[in-house]
Amino acid sequence: MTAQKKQAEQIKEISGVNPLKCMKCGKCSASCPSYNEMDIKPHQFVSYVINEDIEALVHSKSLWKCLSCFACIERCPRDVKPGKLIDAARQLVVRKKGGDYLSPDEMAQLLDPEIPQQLLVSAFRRYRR
Amino acid sequence: MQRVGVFVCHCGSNIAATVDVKKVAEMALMEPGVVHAEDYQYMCSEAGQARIQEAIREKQLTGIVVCSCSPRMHETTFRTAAQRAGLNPYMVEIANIREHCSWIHKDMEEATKKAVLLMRAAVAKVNLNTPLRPGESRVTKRALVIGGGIAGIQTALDIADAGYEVDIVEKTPSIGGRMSQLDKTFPTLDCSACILTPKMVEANAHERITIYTYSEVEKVTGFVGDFTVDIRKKARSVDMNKCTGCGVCQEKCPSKKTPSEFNRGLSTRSAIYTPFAQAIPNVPVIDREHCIKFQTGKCGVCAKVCQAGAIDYEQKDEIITQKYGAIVVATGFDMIRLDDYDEYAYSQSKDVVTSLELERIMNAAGPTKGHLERLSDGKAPKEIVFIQCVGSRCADNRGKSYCSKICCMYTAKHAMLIRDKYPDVNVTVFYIDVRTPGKNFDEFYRRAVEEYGVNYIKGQVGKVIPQPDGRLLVQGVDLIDNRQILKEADMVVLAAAIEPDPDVRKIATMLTASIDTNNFLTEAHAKLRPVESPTAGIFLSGVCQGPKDIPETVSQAGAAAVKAIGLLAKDKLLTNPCTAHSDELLCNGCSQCANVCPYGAISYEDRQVNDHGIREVRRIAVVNDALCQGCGACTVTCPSGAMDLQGFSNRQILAEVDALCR
Amino acid sequence: MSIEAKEEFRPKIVAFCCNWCSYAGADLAGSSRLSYPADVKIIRVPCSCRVNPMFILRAFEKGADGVIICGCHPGDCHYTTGNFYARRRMTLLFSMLDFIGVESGRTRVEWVSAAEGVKFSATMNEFVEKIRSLGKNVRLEDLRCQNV
Amino acid sequence: MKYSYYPGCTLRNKAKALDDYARASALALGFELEEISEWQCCGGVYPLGSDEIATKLSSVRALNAAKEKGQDLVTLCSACHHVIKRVNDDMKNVEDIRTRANNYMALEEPYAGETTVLHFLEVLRDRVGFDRLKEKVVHPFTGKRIGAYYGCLLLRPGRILEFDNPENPRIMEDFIRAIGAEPVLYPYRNECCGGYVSLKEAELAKGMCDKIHKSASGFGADMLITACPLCMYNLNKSQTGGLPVYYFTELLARALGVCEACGNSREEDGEVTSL
Amino acid sequence: MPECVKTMSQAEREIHLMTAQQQTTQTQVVNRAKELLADGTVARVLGWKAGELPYAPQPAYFEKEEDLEEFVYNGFCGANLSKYMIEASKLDGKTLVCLKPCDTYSFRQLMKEHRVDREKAYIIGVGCKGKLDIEKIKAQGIKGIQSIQGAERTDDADTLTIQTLYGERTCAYADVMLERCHVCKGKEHMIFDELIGESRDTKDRDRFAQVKEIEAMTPGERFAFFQKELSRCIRCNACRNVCPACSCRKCVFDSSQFDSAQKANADPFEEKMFHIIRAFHVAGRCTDCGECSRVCPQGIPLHLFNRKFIKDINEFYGEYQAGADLEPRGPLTSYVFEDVEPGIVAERG
Repeated sequence: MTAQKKQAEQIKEISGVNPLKCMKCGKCSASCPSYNEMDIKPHQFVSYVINEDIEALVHSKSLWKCLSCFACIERCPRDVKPGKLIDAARQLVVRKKGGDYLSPDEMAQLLDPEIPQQLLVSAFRRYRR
Repeated sequence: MQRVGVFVCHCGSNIAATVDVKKVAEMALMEPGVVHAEDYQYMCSEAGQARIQEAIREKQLTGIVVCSCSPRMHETTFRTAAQRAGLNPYMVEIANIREHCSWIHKDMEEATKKAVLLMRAAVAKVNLNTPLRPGESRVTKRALVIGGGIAGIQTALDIADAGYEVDIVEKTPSIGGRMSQLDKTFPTLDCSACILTPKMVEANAHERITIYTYSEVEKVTGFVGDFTVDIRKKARSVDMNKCTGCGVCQEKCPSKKTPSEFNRGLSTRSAIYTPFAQAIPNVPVIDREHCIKFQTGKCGVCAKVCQAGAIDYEQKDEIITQKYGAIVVATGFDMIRLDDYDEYAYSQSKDVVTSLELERIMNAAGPTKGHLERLSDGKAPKEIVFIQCVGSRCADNRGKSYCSKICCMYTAKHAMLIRDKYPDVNVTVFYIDVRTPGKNFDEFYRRAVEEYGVNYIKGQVGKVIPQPDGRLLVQGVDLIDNRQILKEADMVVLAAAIEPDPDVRKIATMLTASIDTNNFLTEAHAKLRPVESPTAGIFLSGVCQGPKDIPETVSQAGAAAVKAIGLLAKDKLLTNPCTAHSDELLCNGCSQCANVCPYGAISYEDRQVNDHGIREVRRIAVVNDALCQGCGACTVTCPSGAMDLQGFSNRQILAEVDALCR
Repeated sequence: MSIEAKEEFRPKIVAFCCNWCSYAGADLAGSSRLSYPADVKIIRVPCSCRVNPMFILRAFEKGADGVIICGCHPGDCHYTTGNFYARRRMTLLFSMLDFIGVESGRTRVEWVSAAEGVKFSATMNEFVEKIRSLGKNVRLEDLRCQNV
Repeated sequence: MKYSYYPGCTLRNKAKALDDYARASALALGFELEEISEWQCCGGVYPLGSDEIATKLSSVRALNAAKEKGQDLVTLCSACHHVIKRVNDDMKNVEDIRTRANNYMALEEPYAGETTVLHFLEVLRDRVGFDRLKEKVVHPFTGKRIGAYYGCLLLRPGRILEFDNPENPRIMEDFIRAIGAEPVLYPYRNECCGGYVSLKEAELAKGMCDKIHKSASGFGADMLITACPLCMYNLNKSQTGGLPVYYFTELLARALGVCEACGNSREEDGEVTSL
Repeated sequence: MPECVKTMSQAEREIHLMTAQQQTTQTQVVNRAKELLADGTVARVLGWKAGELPYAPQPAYFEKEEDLEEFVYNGFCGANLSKYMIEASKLDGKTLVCLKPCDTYSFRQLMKEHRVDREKAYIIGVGCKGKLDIEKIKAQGIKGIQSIQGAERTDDADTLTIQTLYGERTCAYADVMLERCHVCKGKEHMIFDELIGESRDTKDRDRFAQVKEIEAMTPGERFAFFQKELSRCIRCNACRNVCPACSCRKCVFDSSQFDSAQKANADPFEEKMFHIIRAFHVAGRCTDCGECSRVCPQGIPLHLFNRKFIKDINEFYGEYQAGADLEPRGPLTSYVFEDVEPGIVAERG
């Protein structure tokens, strides 16, 4: 199995998503509140996984722009749920050594007194191994 | 003991090249009961058949085995040949030594050995064959059509024109169905009423058509050629014979707040009403639930104003029992409810409407008298957005898995009509795919784009966001330009999925007609028998079988009519003699077999039996030959072996097993 | 090399095929010249639901080494529901045979449509291969004849 | 009536008010929130990777603790609610996760999703009933126009959370009616506030919240209520719309007249009281 | 066997017996049956009468009040009388029938199959605290049995006292219960006109434990196990005759339908397959009453076949208890589209 294929399989496994179910209606992209911030758009995630171009996916800005608001998951008519693919790709990055998106130093700078704990907890959960 | 003849076919070299046909014939003579065996170049040829017939006559054969191609190919040929020579056609068995032997094996010895085994199995079976005679059942020369939409009307007209009596049962107060609610029809833009009304009138006037409106099928018994149906004619509270259709009662009725079904709830109607002006029959009904007289006992205005004295508050439901030879289901469709699609704000904004509601808005007899206006404030819209595939092609549990088929075309129609009549209104269509397979269909869609400037955007809408100023912000995506779109609109039209009328499930159960998970009736064969139900004598017309547009519905209605006529034209029906039979001495009457019978062919009766001197009344399974199709499900369910299948009896199959394992 | 040349084991296999799908699928395999071993012999039944467990046991009794039942795919039955019942019956019967120690590989159900000539042939090849690997069926015959 | 209660980390700290008011209100409404002992942080995000187990265990512990007491588990923070309800669904319906989680946990009796998880609002709706709540209100917010802000976590995925219609919810609106105010329906009430990304993508989150404020004030809301500390934080950061934002429990406590009982009151208390 | 050594004084035992007798279900049933015979409600009583041996009561009809003196009801009345109601349903008048909780499942299953007439039955649901297996008593080394006390008691006393040629012995009630009572379906009667006596749920074992044990064996071991068991079968048909589900007017093995009749001697097939087919024919209808194993003179655990089917049915198609309802369709006469494929058997390995 090529490395690309393996990564693609990994993404499918982590997410539990079958990208082949997608009918390319774009409802995910139509629903996404972060659409304009993303370089790879939600509806394109499926193609990247099918084409096994996971490198592009994991280097995409979109991973960090996704709000995990589940709008795409809720509305997907094909039960594909691109949000899960994005999350899986993010997992792939942070599970790698050195893949942390957020360092404790950086964190310290971002802090403001009003920040609720859950934001910090979740940021660590989402961005770090 | 039978006198069996075995005929081994060379099929040119198809069989003979791999199977030693002479050897097979030679071996056949050693089988019990075999008194004649021969081989020939082409058994199915005239000459081959003549040889078989000659042998039957000369050797007084009581059964024959033809070792040849698949029975699916020539069983009928050989049965007919045998019958002409005076042999019961069910005394013929085929050993398939071509498809199942010579064509798949290369080694002559091996293939010959197998051919001999197959021959032996067939001989063993034919030794146990008994002459079977198809039963006969009579045909009532009258058809029932359930549903009075365009499908039902067309089917009824076609059957009636062929000279048979037809009854239409329609549950609403008028025939006409969904088509009567449409404004214009694609791809020709005819006025729907203009082409439908004449058909309704014709059906009403036809001497061989009886229309029962405001009526429902309540009970169905019997079988192909001989159904007995109870029809409940709901109390109309108006005497059909006296009413002149003047309409004064509807005008004067003080209860006017009931949502109009015909206008999809966009306007109201009186409690005594005809659904629309061209209704047939043009006799109103009193909706007792909303009638002041029925609810409070006080009122009676309609009776007072009716000069014909047609109002009859005492009228009761009436049950009509009628016999039919054939039943056509034409129960049609409705749009799905959009409760689960709140992201499109259907329940939050009056200006988000379904396509069928738009039909009513566009229609001169509709709630806005045909003016295109927003239902919230009556203002003329400047921007209209259409959203396709709302609830169609869904793999989630909110919608339907299928394509509703008609939406692409009617949306193009709507877009075109709006642009034509109101050139200052911009029309945008969000679509996933535009599906236009049909004569002049793609051209029609292209006209919408090219001549009428309708803006088609490939991409779905995620959310419709009502704005404080009453406009609607449509958040969608353009997949080709790869950008998210925020579009302000004054109206949004949803192409909601269509689904079979929910009542069809009830009707299918009564008819024992099979139905799929989406409530569409199943056809007997998807390709070759598309207008017949697997249940004999039941035919399918229109959307009850699957989504289709008007031209398709009308063609299918005609096809269903022809199938029904084909049935009604017969005086008697020959029934398949390979049916199940219950041995009254073995039957326990335990009712297990009826549980698995897909045709409702098994019933039970208390019968006096004489079981070796014991005389007693026993509950015995009885198979109706006309209904039984011979699947054999009952035979395996029966623990005592009382139920057996003619032509494929337990002993016959066991004989084959024995011969093959010898 | 042993003195007796070991004769190749040719199993006896009975295939019950429903008339509407699988028998037609077998015909298609034939007309497409998709070969499978001659060990397989087909018995035509109207529907897979016509197959009585007695037939299967009888085949084993008479020396069959494997029995396969082929019918329309679930949902496609010519008689609408026959194969659904067959499926339950065969599942339970096979489970019972397995329970008493008869190798589960000797029995099989396969759904083959009239269009699946390729599948029919492939299934039969596979099944024969399986039975060959299992060898001669002795267990059912021996069930009650314990060597004393 | 006693419920097991999972407050979560934020309610111990930044959102103490959300917690205090809820407990006081609960007592006034005749039920008690019994904090489960030694709860651990839920992690704040539901691990979407279907192979994640360890990150789900703290939720399982909380769920099992409630099961052992034979109580329903009540949550207040949207994030905790989301995580715990979804983990519970996994434990009930996903065999693989159930098996592996139980292997880690080594409980006396395996946990298989027996506990019912309720959001405080669900308790109000399904157990107390908004009609009964209405009867208990002593200081109704008559004349106030309040916009409910749901956010994502309470509603989606609708099929698992089964909290309310995810596209057109009404539970908070019904709540607003029950405390005597007028709910303002505005379309952005179930859109994301920017949630998790506000740490690193502050601008992005601000943009989201601006839309929410604008939409709500456009439809005439005087204020917003929320159940989520993170939403609260984000909505407060954006001041374009300028609507004040309150936890729904603050208004509840005020309406029930139990504010004073909460002791540890915030500055805003004065403001709420003066409403 | 330390308990067996323990003996009661004669006086103690007599007192014990007397109090027990006052409360026996037997007495109550007899009294009630007399009333019902007298007022014409029923034409006959179907129950048990003492057999030649103290532990072998036989099913019997009683048509007169005085006949009822012979009526017995005790721990050895294992026989399920439901099946007798098939014939009794053809007689004039109602038959009073005594059914234990587990027997009522069979009765309901027979009702479902239109084999018994509910209108012809007056059902007295008799209390049951588990029925006894004489073989298990004998296996305790108790021989020369003359009489047994304790089997008829309805209280929770847990010992049997047995008079033998070699003196008095005792043993624990629970140790000598029929296997089926250890997997009791419960103490509720599924159908009755009136109830007499207390019942006890005696379930203390996993019903499928032995099936699971066998499933865990290798195919070779399984085969050896059944070969050993079935080799003892003498085709006496006792299992078939007692089984309430095996109620065919004429058994398929006795008819010519499958060429299976009159060939038994020539062809061992029938004997080999008899039990498999019998179990298959009752699959989905067998209430697991355990009568087949109870009556087998060779002690073959025939119920294992039925239980294997029940276990599979529960696993594949959802929990099902024959006779628990009157729904006409059973697991083999219904289906769902998503049913497991037969291939699951091979997959399970």
